[in-house]
Amino acid sequence: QEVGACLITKTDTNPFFVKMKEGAVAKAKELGVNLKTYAGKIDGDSESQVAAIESCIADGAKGILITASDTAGIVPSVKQARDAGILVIALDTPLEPADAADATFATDNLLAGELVGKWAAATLGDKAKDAKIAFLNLTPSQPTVDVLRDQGFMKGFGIDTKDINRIGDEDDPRIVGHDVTNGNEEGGRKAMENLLQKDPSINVVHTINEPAAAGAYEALKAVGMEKNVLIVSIDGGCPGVKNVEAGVIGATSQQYPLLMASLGIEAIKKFADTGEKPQATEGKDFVDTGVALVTAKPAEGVDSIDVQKGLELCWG
Amino acid sequence: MQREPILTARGLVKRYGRVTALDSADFDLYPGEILAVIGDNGAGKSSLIKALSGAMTPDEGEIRLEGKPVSFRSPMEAREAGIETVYQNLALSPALSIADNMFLGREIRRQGPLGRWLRMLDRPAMEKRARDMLSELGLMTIQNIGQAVETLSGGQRQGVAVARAAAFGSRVVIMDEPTAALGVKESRRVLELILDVKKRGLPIVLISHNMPHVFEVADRIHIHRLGRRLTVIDPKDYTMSDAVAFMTGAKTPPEAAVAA
Amino acid sequence: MQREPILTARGLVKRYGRVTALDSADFDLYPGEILAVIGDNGAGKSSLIKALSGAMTPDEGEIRLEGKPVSFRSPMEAREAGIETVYQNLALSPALSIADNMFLGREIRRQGPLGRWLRMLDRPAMEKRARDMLSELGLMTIQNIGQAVETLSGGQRQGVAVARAAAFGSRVVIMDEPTAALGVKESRRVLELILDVKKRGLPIVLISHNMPHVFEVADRIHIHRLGRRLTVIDPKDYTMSDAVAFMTGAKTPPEAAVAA
Amino acid sequence: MNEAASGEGRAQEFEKALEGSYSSVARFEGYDRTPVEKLQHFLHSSPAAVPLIVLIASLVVFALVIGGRFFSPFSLTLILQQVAIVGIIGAAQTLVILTAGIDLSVGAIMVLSSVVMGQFTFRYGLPAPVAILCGFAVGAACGFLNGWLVARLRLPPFIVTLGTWQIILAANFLYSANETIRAQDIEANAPLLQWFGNNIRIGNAVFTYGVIAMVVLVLVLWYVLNHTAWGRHVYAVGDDPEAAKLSGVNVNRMLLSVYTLAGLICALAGWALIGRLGSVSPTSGQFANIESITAVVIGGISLFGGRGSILGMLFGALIVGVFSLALRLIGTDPQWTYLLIGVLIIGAVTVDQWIRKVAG
Amino acid sequence: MNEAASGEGRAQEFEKALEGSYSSVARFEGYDRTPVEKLQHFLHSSPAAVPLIVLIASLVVFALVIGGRFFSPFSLTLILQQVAIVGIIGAAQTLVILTAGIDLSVGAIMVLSSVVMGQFTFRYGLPAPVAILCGFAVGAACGFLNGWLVARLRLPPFIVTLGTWQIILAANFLYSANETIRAQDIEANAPLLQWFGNNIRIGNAVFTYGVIAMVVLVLVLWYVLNHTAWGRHVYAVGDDPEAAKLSGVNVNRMLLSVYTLAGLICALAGWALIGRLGSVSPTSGQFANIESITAVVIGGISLFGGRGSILGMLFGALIVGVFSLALRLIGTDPQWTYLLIGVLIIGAVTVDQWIRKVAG
Ligand SMILES: Nc1ncnc2c1ncn2[C@@H]1O[C@H](COP(=O)(O)OP(=O)(O)OP(=O)(O)O)[C@@H](O)[C@H]1O
Ligand SMILES: Nc1ncnc2c1ncn2[C@@H]1O[C@H](COP(=O)(O)OP(=O)(O)OP(=O)(O)O)[C@@H](O)[C@H]1O
Ligand SMILES: OC[C@H]1O[C@](O)(CO)[C@@H](O)[C@@H]1O
Ligand SMILES: [Mg+2]
Ligand SMILES: [Mg+2]
Repeated sequence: QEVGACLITKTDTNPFFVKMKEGAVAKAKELGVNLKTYAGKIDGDSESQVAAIESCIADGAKGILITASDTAGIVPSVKQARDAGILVIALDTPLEPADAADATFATDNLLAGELVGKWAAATLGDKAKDAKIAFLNLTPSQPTVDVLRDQGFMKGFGIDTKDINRIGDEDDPRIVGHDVTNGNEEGGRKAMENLLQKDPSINVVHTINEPAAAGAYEALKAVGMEKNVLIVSIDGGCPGVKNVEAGVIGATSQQYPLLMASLGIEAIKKFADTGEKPQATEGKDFVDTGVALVTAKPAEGVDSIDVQKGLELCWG
Repeated sequence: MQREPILTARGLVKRYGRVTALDSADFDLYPGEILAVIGDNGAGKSSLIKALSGAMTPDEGEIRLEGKPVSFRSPMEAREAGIETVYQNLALSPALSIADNMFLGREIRRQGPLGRWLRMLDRPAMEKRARDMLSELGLMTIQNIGQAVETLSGGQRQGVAVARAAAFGSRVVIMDEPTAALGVKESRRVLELILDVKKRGLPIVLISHNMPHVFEVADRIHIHRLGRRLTVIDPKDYTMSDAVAFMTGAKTPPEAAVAA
Repeated sequence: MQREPILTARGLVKRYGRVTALDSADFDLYPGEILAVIGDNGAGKSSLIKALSGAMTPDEGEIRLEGKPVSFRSPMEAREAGIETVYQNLALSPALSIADNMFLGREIRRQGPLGRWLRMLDRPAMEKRARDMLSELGLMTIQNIGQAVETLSGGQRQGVAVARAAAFGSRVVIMDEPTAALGVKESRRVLELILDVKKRGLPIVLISHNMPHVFEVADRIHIHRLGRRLTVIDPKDYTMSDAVAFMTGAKTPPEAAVAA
Repeated sequence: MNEAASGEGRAQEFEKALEGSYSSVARFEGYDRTPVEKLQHFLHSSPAAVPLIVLIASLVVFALVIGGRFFSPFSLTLILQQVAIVGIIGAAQTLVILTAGIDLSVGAIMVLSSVVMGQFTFRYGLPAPVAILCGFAVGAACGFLNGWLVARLRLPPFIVTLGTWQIILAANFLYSANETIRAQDIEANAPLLQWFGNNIRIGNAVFTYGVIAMVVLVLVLWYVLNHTAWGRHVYAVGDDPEAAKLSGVNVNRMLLSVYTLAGLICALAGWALIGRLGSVSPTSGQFANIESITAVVIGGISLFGGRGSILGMLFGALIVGVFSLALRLIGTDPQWTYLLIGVLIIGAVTVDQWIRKVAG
Repeated sequence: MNEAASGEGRAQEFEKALEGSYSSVARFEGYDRTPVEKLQHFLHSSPAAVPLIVLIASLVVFALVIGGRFFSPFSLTLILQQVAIVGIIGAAQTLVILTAGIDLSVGAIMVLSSVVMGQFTFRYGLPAPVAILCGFAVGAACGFLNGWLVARLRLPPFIVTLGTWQIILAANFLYSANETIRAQDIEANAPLLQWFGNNIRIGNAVFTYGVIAMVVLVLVLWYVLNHTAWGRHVYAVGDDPEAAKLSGVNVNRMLLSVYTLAGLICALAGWALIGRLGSVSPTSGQFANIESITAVVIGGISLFGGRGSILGMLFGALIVGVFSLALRLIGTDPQWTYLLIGVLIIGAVTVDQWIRKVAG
């Protein structure tokens, strides 16, 4: 009997999820898994994800891969699926609490943030102490990825995060502000414009992902500031790495969505065949799919790979 | 004719933006009479009627019903006091049935707990009474009392509106141009209805631009001009020409008439 | 009277859902005459007029203007052929100005490139002509030709609609119950207008429920009944009673009359 | 005075001719109808019939195409669960639309009410029943505000609720500080909040209390709308408010009560939402206004007010639910679902318009 | 036959009495007005005045409160940039709303058009000008579809565009396969797509071509609406379609042309959107329908059609832009902006309603 599986992403428009889906579909075909894919209407649309989980239960799926939009809100539905004997794996974005899923295959998002934060601090050198930093975050509900990356950046940059589980409780004067982007270009541009108005001397921008970074860049370019500002991001998609090459983005933490997807499909297949659940990476509460800092201007004391290598590893 | 008016108004004023629709208007209706109200377009006849029937609240002035001051804040209150009105635009709800329309705002509830606790309407009772009312008024060519008013012809609708007023009016019935859009035959039928209602002892206020009709049925004629009562005349004492001349300002009425 | 009709219709049929509004209706209008159309409510008079003026397309039947078959797909086309209509509901756009309304659908453009290339309207020209038309018809109490029609009284609106039809009609003017909601004075004014138009040589179709008015101005009377032309009579040969009796089905018209 | 004298006699001379004419005010035509016209007439007189037929037809088609995975007690009751919130909100929307209004703020009221229920329990430590009552009070207050603006200031409902939608949603985010209250915490400390998540199982069929609430609510409102004076007045107000007012309906009071009741129902939906999601999440319900309007429209209720049945709304919501689940089970790209729902919406009004011709 | 004979004489006896009466059909009252009434009257006759006053007042207040950071050429032109897309879409929305319609699909048409412009260039290798023309063709086709459904099938615009919104958006996602086209690729291979992102700088003021396009578009449409026959017909159709039709306006053709033109304008917005974002992203424009309706409503244009000025829409969009940026600069939570916009919407119609009383 065929093994049924589901992939539920936040949206089906962000290239990251598009690739994740492609990877999962390819792997599923290879292993003879029958995969169905679902997505929310926008980043933050949790109800569509709930409905998707329910459909998977009705469909008799063996496993569900999900990148949750509302990491706390989705938990009861996940529990329902697990109670129905389905293996639920969080991809990319850990649930709250993380053990609400059977396993999490994700980038170490805190580390990803830390890497770009460190790189930015190192690149600025002495000027880091008077930096003016803008944070372009995800959605108002502060999902885990958002918190981990934002706070990770601060950690790396040398800002006191106060409560590391909460964005916005910091009082470091270098922070110009936080704004939300919904992880897309339009949101990125608007948020950047708004923060620029608050303080036109911004010289460092942390962005939740590369679509948001692209929008932020347009905003900076429109006011002729693109040269004076360091943009860092997270994703490492091919367009993003090319942007690193072109100097649009200073550095990006590369993630490996294809790996998340294929590992996820394999895990479901294995679970269906043997009933065995995946094990977390040593010392972490999730399976780390790896992260690498991609930059054309390596900085002292921060491990990184160059653009060439980044392009080899990139997706999309 | 008994000299104690049943419905009176003194000094009614109503302004709409730049227009003064009622300019200190007076009004008197006596028991059992048909009082016609005539006047140019825009003289304020409909406004007067709306003030008397609670459809509009005048800015100033006083209304008395059987000598007691009243101030209706809605048509509902006027109806509860026994004043029923057929408005110029009929005031029927097109999608509701004939029976629903006739009982709108005074529905009959079921007897017993269904009615008391679940407030359930007594459809059969309302339909029966509606049918009775329409037949009493000779309007029973309508086969189905449950059909929507929008499926009726103009004449039938007029019939429903008039029947509703005639059936429920316990003190006064007011009709604003009930025949304006009607044909010769249909108008005739409505005039007969008005006389029927009068026979039942109810006083009627009739607004009309049709002089022959007015002179045919009215006991007294209230002439409205520029937002106020110009005079009241007895159709037996004056000709239609006089009435038209007063109403349009071609002639001034004699002082005496005003006191009529 | 010249024996070549200007506007004719044969066998017009129009069905609305369950209702047959026109049931093989005929119609003839001769040059220079006032033809009254009378009939019960719902007889199909307005439907007939709508078919003749392009406001509605009949399901069957043929219409001829000066002997040539025409089939108007919109009121615009009928107007272009010289047929102007005053509809029962006036057909004015409340928020637009008097001048805009009078020239709606036949606006005057500026001379020269502004008009040719930028299609700019010639407001002053239209306002001047509108003012002229209204004064010609004795309607010039309106101070401001640029004011919105919704600020006019019912009588003034009627005046604008009638003036528009009278001014632009080059072959036929049709009026559907132009006095239904009007007072004595206002009705009189409209009747005079109709006679003025006739004096200018234009034939007029007048629909009315007011028998005295009809008998006063009509040269011939088309009696409509149950969706078709029952007969056409000469008001000099028949009494109002006859007309009413034919129209309501109380009497059958003599064969001869039908051929009139 | 000869003229007055002649006026004094009964009718004008020519009116005497009427004596021989038919005595009825107007006649009715009752000719044989064609089958199509009969169908039109039947559908016209039973406004919920079209959506019901579509619902049954789509169930049958998908059952044949997909088979047991779709046509099982589990899946069918799952549709009910997925539709429950929209169905409850749709009931509120129906009331408002029947009065010829529209309520864009339903989703916002729902979320704010659920947030109040949650935060009052957890932030201020009120007992759950009290917090729930407060949630209902807030829902009713929001509805009352809408009603007041519509009835008293006579503002168009679309604009009023476009405004209050933004205001209520913003208030919700500001008040909740975007905090999700986690399901585990609710389960541990205030399980009453999740009450509507409980269920009754009959074999594989799962009926959550939320589903039952939706069905009961719709049936009660159906009764109220059709068999009480208040209900008839809702229709009358939507049909022609001026006529309703002159006929003795207190239109302002009706509008106030309808919007307030709609607010209360939204609060109920907010409570049921906690049951469905487990948690209290201030970001949920983003599409509730569009989804409820869609259900109402597919259910054959006129946006111009005064026409349609609340049962139609329920069928409309179920149709959307059936299509969504079935297409997901077939495995089509979810975008096809949206596309099809768009087509359904337009199809529904086209049919409706066709039926309505019969009234002409 | 004596009756007929008497009918033959001129008027009925009693009508002779008219001879001494005033000869006018009706009179006008011209009494002294109070200042409040004069104000009402002025505002009534200049529908864009209220939003303009609000705009200027808010500029002044925020300039005083925030100072140079807000009241600088740079900031003020930034507001223009942020408002450009909504302003263009709002122009399309204005046309539709003036005909008493509403278009919920504007955002979807915009995005689909921009995706077509991008994909036709990159997927099929068409030259950019051709791809842009194709984008316009698609926009016009979508608008035409809306217009056809509204004009021919006589379906309510709200429902039609609720349906086509979903259909067009789904088609957009399905067609684009959700691919974003990167800004750098566009810059390298088809810079024409980003043309509207170019700008003219005057000191610190930055005018993008998109901003200029918006202003020119609004001015052109203002001219067309007020000084051409087509424009007057748009108002007439929205005012009373039946009357317009009987007065000789081809209502169906007008509706078709209005919706089609609206589609074309949305395509223009799609092109301008590429200029603003640099990239082509199938997810943008999700709120364009609500934002454009908000601009129209704050701009004092009646949702019932036939009343208002397109300049009002522009001021409405700018008011929202000013509030958004100013509140950001003050540093309030962005939710306060939404809340205030909600209040503004309701305030705008309240004022409008008050002004309208003068027409009574
Ligand atoms: N709701 C309203 N808003 C503004 N003006 C009004 C309103 N109702 C009436 N008016 C104005 O008040 C004046 C009196 O109107 P009213 O309807 O009372 O006249 P009428 O005597 O009934 O006229 P008609 O014979 O034409 O029915 C008119 O100038 C009318 O335009
Ligand atoms: N648009 C329409 N839809 C449905 N039925 C219609 C429509 N127009 C007219 N009818 C019906 O057609 C019949 C004829 O109507 P019409 O308006 O032509 O009558 P009429 O002779 O002008 O009556 P009146 O004297 O009352 O104006 C009526 O039964 C009417 O209800
Ligand atoms: O929208 C946020 C999402 O965007 C990504 O960075 C991909 O671009 C994901 O890793 C993250 O979950
Ligand atoms: Mg009146
Ligand atoms: Mg007629």
